[in-house]
Amino acid sequence: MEFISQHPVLVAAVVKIAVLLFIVMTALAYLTWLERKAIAHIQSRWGPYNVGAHGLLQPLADGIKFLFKEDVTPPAADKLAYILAPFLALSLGLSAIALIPFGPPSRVFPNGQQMFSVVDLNIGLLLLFAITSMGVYGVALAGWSSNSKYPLLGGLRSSAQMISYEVSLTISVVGVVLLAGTLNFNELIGAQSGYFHLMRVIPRWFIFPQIVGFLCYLTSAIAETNRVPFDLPEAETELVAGFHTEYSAFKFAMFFMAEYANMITVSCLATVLFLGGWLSPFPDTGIWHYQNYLPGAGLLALAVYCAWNTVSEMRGIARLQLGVVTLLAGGGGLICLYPPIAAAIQGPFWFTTKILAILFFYIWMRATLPRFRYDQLMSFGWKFVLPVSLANLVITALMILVWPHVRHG
Amino acid sequence: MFLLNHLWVILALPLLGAAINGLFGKRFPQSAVNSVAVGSVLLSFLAAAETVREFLQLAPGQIPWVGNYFTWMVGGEATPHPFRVDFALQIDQLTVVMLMVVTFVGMLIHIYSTGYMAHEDGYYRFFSYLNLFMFFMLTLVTAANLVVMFVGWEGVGLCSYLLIGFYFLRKSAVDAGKKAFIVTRIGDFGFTVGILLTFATFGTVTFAEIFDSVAKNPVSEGLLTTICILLFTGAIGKSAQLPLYVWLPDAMEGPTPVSALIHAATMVTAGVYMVARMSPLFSKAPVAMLVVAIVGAITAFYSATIGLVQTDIKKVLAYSTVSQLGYMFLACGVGSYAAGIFHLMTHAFFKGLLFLAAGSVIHAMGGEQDMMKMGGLRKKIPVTYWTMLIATLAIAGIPGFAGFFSKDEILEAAQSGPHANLILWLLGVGGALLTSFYMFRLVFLTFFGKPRYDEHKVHVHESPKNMTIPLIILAFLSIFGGWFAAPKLIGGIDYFEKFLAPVFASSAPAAEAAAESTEAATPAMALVHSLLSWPVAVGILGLLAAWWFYIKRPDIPKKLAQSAHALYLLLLNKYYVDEMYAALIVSPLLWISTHVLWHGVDEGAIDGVVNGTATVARGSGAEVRKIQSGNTRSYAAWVILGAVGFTALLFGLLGVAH
Amino acid sequence: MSAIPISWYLVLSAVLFGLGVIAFVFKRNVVTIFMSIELMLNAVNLAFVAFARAYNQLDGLVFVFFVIVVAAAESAVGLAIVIMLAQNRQSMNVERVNLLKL
Amino acid sequence: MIPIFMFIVCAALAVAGAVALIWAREPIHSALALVLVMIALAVLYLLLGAPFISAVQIIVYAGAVMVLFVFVIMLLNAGVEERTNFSKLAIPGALLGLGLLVEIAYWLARSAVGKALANGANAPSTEVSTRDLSEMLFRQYLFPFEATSILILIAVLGAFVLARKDS
Repeated sequence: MEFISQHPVLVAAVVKIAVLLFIVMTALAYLTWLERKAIAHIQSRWGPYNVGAHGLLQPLADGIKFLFKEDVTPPAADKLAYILAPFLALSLGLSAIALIPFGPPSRVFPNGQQMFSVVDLNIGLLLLFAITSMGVYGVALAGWSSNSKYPLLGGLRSSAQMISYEVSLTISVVGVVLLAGTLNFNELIGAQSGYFHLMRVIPRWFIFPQIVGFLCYLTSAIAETNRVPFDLPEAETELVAGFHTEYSAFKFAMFFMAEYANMITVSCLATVLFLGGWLSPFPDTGIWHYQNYLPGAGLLALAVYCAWNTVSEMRGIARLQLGVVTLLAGGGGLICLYPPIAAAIQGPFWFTTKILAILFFYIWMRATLPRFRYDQLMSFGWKFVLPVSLANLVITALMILVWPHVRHG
Repeated sequence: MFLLNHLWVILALPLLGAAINGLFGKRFPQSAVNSVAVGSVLLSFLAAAETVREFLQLAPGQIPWVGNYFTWMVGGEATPHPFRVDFALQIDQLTVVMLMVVTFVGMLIHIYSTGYMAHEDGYYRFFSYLNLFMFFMLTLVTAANLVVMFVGWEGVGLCSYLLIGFYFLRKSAVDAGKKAFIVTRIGDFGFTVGILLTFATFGTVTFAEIFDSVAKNPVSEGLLTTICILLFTGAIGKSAQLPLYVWLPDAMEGPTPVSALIHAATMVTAGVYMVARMSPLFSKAPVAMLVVAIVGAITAFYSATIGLVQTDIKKVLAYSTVSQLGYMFLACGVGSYAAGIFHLMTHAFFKGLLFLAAGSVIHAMGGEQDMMKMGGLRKKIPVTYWTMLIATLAIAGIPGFAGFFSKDEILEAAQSGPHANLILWLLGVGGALLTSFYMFRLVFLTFFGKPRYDEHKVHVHESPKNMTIPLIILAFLSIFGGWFAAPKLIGGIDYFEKFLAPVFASSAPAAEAAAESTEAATPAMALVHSLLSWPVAVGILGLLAAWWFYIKRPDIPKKLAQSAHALYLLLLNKYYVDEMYAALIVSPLLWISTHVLWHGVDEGAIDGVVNGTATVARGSGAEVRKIQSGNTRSYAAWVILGAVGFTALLFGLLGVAH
Repeated sequence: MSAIPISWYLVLSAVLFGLGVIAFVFKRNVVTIFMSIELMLNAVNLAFVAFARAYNQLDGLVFVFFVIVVAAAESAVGLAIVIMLAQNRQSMNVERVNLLKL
Repeated sequence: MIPIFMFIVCAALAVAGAVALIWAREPIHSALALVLVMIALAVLYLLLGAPFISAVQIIVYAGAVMVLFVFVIMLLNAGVEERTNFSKLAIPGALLGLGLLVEIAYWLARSAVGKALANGANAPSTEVSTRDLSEMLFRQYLFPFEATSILILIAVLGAFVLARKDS
């Protein structure tokens, strides 16, 4: 007890980590649902539909299935690495998110702890890169330890790919760091507050001065997370399933979750660095104060749609389930309309919106683009993305040298 | 005053010519080589002339005029007398004379060579050496201190070596070159020691300072004598005096222009110049001067006797050169340096002319040098004949010609000067007699009588212009070059001596005395006195004797040779001096070199050491190789051992941590 | 906050360094030997940082920076060499790489 | 309390990793052990108030260099370390290494600077700001920095030339 009272920081951190973990896990699960549905609709299919209304319970079912399947370990595998790999992958993927501030640091608990970020480090960005750079081990070890040829090839490919694109990933954001002059996430976001001078409608997000950097970042990020069109590591048509061919059951699930966790991480980073993080695109002056009610309004709208959908289309159990969703949405919406709460959740709301946008972009890509060939991938990374991001960095530095006032914050 | 401030220009020009010819001459056409070589020397001569013109306008206080260019060597600054040598050039009356002689005669001989060497290989090589020689000779005569002088001294030695051995495919030439080099080395050793002793005594090697200190604070006479004799040793070697003259006759292996320039006109006179230059020291050391005089006189007579019987035209001239040099030293020895230098100048003219003319004869004869195979060339090569005749009259001391004035002064100084000495005088007069005899013998044998060669094989022809013109110029000088001293005959002043007087001020008494001795008589008396003097008499006597022997009664020489066979052989074989040296010095040296130095020291000690080192290295290597196991980890272990030791040292002994 | 003397860090770095040395001597695989070198470098870095802390000067950190960079370069070249080695001699065992041995 | 706890944990991890590096016969395991050591050291750097260095340590060392090692090991598929004739110099070498270890440790522990406190009352508790570090790096150490960049360039070229297939 007295230990807790002595170390409020520790306690608060643990609690926040627990909450964040829960949210992220759920988000992962439903991200898979979202992806399947989105792709299905893009390809004019229904996608998951039967497990729960609109397949809402599909992720749950998948989770249970993975939990109860037999966990096979190939006899020739290198036990230590084989078991270590998935843990490494998932834990790194999740722990990276802990550095992201989801809301303004001004929002604090009574004990002075920030409300929306686990830690607020001066070198947050560096540390995030440190963690993501470790992500390679999961893939590489998995590929090697399975001691079979497809995983080895996949592992080799993906480690090479990740190393290659990590370079341009890092360099592409240095421009932003130069402009903001800090590595702290909150300061990075703070540097993007306000509007550009011309008619004061374009927010000073770094995406506008750093559009090239943003594109480079997005490309490298997709490659870094082994997503289409860079999903060479698990190129089904060539390598069965790449580095995690030999994995089954929950270990496989962990890789799966790790991939989506990484997606979320890079989306968060993109949001923080280029899209102004938890900042609203609108000023909060005059009439714009009503933007605080957007979250609530949105939820109510969702509730209305669900209600109509329930009544019109659902039958039996599904109608019950969707009804529950309706009630949740409606209740949430009503709570969010309560002014203090509405004001409080502004940051997280915008942050989540932006993340969702980027994630949808991811899914969209996957639904549309074909896969690169390996040599194309490599030459694209080294001969195009890297030089461009380097050029961007140099030009940014020169601009700062010539017109110091272009620096934000 | 430009050139006075840039004396080095005079030296630099020939050096430049030598560099250009030496580096690129191979690709040049002959004409280009000519223009470079002659042009550089010509410019050098003009520069020298301009320098002299400027020099003559200097106030007496400014003489000697020294140009100090850069500090060459410095040692032991801490000591009271640091060893400091600047590259400094100086110019005074003595230098002026030498400068003019060297550049002018040198220029003429360059021009002559363009004709003489026209058909030789290594044309550019020859001229590059010749220019280099000019550079060193000028360095020698303009040097302001002993060390720079020594540089020129050795440099001319080098060039003489290169040029004597110019036909390096002929073994005799190569040997002659080596002989010249080695023999002069012996003298140079004495010279070097002399220089060092000078520094040890006076704490400087700069002429002016040496003369100051010798004039101001007295130095023990013994020391001075030693220094002077050591320096004179150098002169003996360079100027081919007894006993080191043996290299000069052999040096005739070189091309004739070389003999003319180096071994008659300039280089061999360097010794005389040096003695004259150091006269303030010599005049303070009577013993040394006596030695100089004796050596000079004996050499003069001795080599003249050898000259009597030589049949090789150049050999005769060589011995006569030796003997004339002897006269110059005699002059210096008896204290009349001016006379010595005067004779040096006139000798440069007529002896240079003699050699060039002889060269022209050889050229005409298609390379024949033996006088016994000549004769009757008078009509065929008139220019050569007349010029050579003039030179002969000059050297024989016939009144009116250059040689008469200079030689007369020398003998007079030896007779009535302050250091006068009857025996020396007698030797000198005897030498003069022999000189005129063998010189006219040469002329008669070469140009008179019946041709003793196959006229069908050899078609004699006069030399081209560029050879004859220098002959004519030199002939002119051989006549009038001596008239500086002419007024003296009628009791006037010897302008040459007057001009040089400041240089030999310290040894003035000689000059004064010489002057007084003549002023005693009235002009007419003086004229008669000098015209009836012994030198003239013996000169004419020699002429007549030669005429009698070789024109009137050509059979006498053989009879004489048979009757006095031993003497004849002795002379013919040059007193067996070479053989004697060979027996006494060369062969013992060879034996020592072979058995002690070569087989003993070199093979035994030095090779032993070297091979021993190699053996040790190989052995130790074979041992150490075991460590070099190629096993990386063992290397690592060694590295660690080092690290441990070093850390122990760092922390434990040096106590860095505390 | 309770205090830790610098010497703890220094001793730790010494221990790591020694272990690196031992690894260098014991291991046979070229790559592993490389790793032991890296281990030694890390130990040295720790000492650098500790000293930087002790004297409160940044130079130590700058040195660490340089050490890291140079180590990266070194490992790049070294590993390239290792690849060549493995391709030419079909072995990564240093004791099989002794052509220099006579 | 917490710093000491952290230090002990990390130090233990580091030493364990180093020992494992020696112990493991599988190169990959050695690599992993080394990664462990590096991460532990990174945490120690944080304790020593050098967060930037700590991050660089992880990014460059653990994230790049060691990945390169692992990659090469996978590429060459290096099997278990083979036992060859035991080098006679290994044992003395190891002993020497231990000697060195003990020696340095002893002297360091006794050294005056060792007495200084890493943190706490009389220690500079403020952590080094990246800004100060970069100031120093790009002002005082600019030339070494440039030289290092040249070195990197050369290393890249060298690696490329070495590893290229001759064709």
